[in-house]
Amino acid sequence: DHLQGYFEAIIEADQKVEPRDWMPDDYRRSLVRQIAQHAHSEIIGMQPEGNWITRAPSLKRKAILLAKVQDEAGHGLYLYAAAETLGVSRDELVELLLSGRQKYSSIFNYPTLTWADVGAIGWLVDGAAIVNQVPLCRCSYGPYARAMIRICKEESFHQRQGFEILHTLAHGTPAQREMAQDAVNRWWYPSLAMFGPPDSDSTHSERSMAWKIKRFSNDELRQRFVDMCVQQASVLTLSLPDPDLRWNAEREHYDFTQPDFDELMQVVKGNGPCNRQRIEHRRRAHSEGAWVREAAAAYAAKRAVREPAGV
Amino acid sequence: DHLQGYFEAIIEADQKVEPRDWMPDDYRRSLVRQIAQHAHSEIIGMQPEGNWITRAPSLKRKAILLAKVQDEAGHGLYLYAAAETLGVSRDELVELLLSGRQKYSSIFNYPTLTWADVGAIGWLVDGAAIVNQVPLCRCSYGPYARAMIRICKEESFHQRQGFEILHTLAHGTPAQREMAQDAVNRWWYPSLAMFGPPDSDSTHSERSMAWKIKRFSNDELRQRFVDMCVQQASVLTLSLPDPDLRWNAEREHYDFTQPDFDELMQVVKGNGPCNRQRIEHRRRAHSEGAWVREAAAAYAAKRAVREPAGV
Amino acid sequence: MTDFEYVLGLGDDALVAAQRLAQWAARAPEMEEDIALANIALDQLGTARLLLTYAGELEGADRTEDDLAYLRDDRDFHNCLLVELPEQDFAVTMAKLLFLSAYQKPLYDRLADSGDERLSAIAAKARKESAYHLDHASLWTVRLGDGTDESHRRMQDAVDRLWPYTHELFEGEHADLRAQWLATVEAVLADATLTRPADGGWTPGGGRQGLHTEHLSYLLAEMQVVHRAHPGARW
Amino acid sequence: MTDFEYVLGLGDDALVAAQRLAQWAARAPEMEEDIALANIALDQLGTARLLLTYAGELEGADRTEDDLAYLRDDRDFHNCLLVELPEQDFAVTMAKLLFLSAYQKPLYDRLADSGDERLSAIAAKARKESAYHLDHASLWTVRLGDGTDESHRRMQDAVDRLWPYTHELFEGEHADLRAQWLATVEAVLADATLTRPADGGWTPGGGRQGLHTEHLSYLLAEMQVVHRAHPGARW
Repeated sequence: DHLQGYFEAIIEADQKVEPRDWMPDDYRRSLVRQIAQHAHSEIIGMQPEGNWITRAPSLKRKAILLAKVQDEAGHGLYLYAAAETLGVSRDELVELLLSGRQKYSSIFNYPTLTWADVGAIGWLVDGAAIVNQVPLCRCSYGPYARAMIRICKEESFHQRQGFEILHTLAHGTPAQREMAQDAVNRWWYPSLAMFGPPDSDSTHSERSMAWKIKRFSNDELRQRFVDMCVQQASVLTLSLPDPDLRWNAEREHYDFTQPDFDELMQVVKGNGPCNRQRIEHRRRAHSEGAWVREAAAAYAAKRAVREPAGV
Repeated sequence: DHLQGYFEAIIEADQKVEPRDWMPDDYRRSLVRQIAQHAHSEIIGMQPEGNWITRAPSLKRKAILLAKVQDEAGHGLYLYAAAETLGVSRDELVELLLSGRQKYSSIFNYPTLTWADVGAIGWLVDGAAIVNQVPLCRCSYGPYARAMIRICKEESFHQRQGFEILHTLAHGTPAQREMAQDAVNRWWYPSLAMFGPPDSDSTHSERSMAWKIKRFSNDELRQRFVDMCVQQASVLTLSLPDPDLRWNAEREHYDFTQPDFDELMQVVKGNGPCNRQRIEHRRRAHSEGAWVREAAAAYAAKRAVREPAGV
Repeated sequence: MTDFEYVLGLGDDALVAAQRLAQWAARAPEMEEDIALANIALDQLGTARLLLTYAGELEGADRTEDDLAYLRDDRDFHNCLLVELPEQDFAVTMAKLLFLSAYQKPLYDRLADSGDERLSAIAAKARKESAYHLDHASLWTVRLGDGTDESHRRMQDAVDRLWPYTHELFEGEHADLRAQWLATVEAVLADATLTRPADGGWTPGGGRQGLHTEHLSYLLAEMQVVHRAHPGARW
Repeated sequence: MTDFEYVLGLGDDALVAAQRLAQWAARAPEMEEDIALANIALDQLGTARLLLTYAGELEGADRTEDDLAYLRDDRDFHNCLLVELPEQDFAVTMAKLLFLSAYQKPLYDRLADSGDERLSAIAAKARKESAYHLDHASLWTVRLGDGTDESHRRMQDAVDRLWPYTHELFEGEHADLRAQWLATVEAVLADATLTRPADGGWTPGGGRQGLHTEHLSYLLAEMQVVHRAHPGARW
């Protein structure tokens, strides 16, 4: 029909779909799911790094980390706002997160065990996020694409900070260097798994590609990430924990060992090391803050009565 | 009358008054007040030292400190039991503590700021307690006297442990030595104040002496403590923070500066550094444990129904 | 010349306040507040770094901001007790921030006009931030005080508990700032339908002389653990 | 010869359990329980000291019990995750103690008969203590499970939360102890009118390889702070 045709023409022409435009229900649902999961990931992602703010080993690093975790809260807010343009409220989405009906990125279900993990998350996890997200800046849905532009700019800043932490550690005392290598060893495969299941098993990918929500396949992005990391690891003088990692001159890419997708599925299902901790933490913060939100609402209601609009 | 005469004869003959014996109401009240205050002091006194159990700098010291704090709980229990022989229940007394109507020793309203405070409390505070308590082993009320014998034995053990901590610190690194001297400086005057107001101002003393609850005056005991500490301080190679402390050959005692009794009165009135913290801690432990005590009572009641006595 | 310990005390106030505020990261009552508390923590931390660096220079013993932050024990910290108190309750956090910012604002105003050029530059930057902190804390104090019954009770309780600790702020040379502080705070409390606690009675102090509550050494143990485990390392 | 890391793991279990139990000092639900928990903490601490001393000898690098307790980071601790979990709720403490002592008891029984004389002597002492810990935890599990509605709910919740962590106890060479452990624990849970959680699903582990929860490094920061602040000092 007419609306469907108009929508398809916008997609075809690489134009943006905007909130006021008609869109197919599946497109809307698919976007809500993806944007919400992305927003939830920013909010849950505050925890593993937030775990080291009070223990950051220099005041400068403490300030940088605090600002980074603050940025993540900001990203969460942009993304919830983008999702709201699709007709769901932030409160509904938060409820879906807390009740476990919507997911967040599984990467945040691993623990941060040492200060070097803050570096490894910045370098690898934010690095993987950027590889995933840069194409989303050209996503067909306008509000999401614009949120991603802003977010990607900050993420690449965060990635550089993570790289700097690891660089300092790798060139520091033997204990610092060991800490850095250990963190990279632990975060490497979980970071590769961030790109999702292999293309052969990916359920939503094809349609997302057609709609230009997604622009590259999981495996393409994963390869791009590996190629990028190998270069940077050599500058860090740290190794990646994959004995089979080597340049393939024919493919003009690095060959590498795939992450353990069974482990990924376990973590997605709720059986990662920190799934319960992360969601309980979020639930506790939400429920312990309920009286504050209620007070703010009650106060606003009183004000509205006392000072009607325009007075 | 007859009972009064019998009671007075027992006191006169240095015999023990026992729970079944008649005693004047004032004697009973006075004893309840004193024993309860003593019991409360053991229970509240667990806090300042308990503050360092998790941070004790060697496993041996951790074990010793844990055992000491455990002993204090035990002393609390003996003393509440002794008070119960006078017709009050432990629950009533605990209620009087929590509501602030009965006091505990003001010494526990000072904070423990460093590990050396554990040593200073052992040496000075337990030392002062012993000087106070040894005469109570001959107190006219049997159950109290017997509790005190047991308690004094353990207290002198604790005092020696405190002395050892300070001795090790005083003969350790410069930082350790400084920590030890600092702790002694902070605990000296509060320890002197443990003997109560000067005899000229003491309200309950005279009658307690007549009843042989008390055997020496506050000032006599304070002097005994000072004389003892001067000797021991020299072994510790630590100084006592009193420039006017010197041997008086005429009195055959050390002259010393009296503690600030106005400060003592402020602390007694509730205005010491930690009064609020200590009592709130106790209240919180009590209220957070309520569901456990209720469960134990409910279970016991069920058991009593299911398995009548003798089955 | 400006006194080392004086500047250190101001820096320690800001540092310890920042550390307590940072404990809210990822657990504030709403997401906007996560951002706001992080902002305020960053401001306090920023000021702390400038003040500690300057204190180190005044001392002349080559101690950096990190040496001062990470390698002193609580007996060598000169912050007021108010900032080190634990804050598990959001009402306590807001009462602390109200009392602290209503003190820091006029203090920085004064220092901004002082003859010490370095201190004056630091204070000129910090006072703008303090004005924002004061606004934020005032807003929440009013919302909570005039919100629900529960929030009123919690906010009043926080104000009552913390009030005694505010006397320490005006010890010594800052005594005359109390009038302005009281004017600010009393107006906010009145707006918030809260009762202004009576003065007198218990007036805890000692922080400026390194005599702290039992809470500070725990805070420092956590703050310093990584730095101290790697002596001499760069980060 | 007995493996250094194996003995270290047993010692770390006992040490971390003792540290968690010690946090109850002066805040147990009743005074008698303050004494009992201190007793159990002292037993665990005593066994930890013997095991760490022996581990140090096995290693042959002249590390004392204190070197091992105070100068390792969490990545070098080999305790099971169960003991490091926070325990603010008394029901959690009792569930942990039930699960731990029902494991330590048969384990020490076995080690008491092992060919390693040192380990055998340590285990012979420790198994008597474990029997008491098991009695104590069983008694409370039954009281709380079969007490009030609230205590039943809390006790069941604690059992459910901790159950997944018990799988790690039976990794590797201890696998065959699980049958005895289950028999003990199931009987207590039945007495307590509690539901025995299902196996499978989530089975967290990694503690024996030094991969801990985020909680352990905080516990160690507190435990080690004074010792580490004074390198080389005697106490």
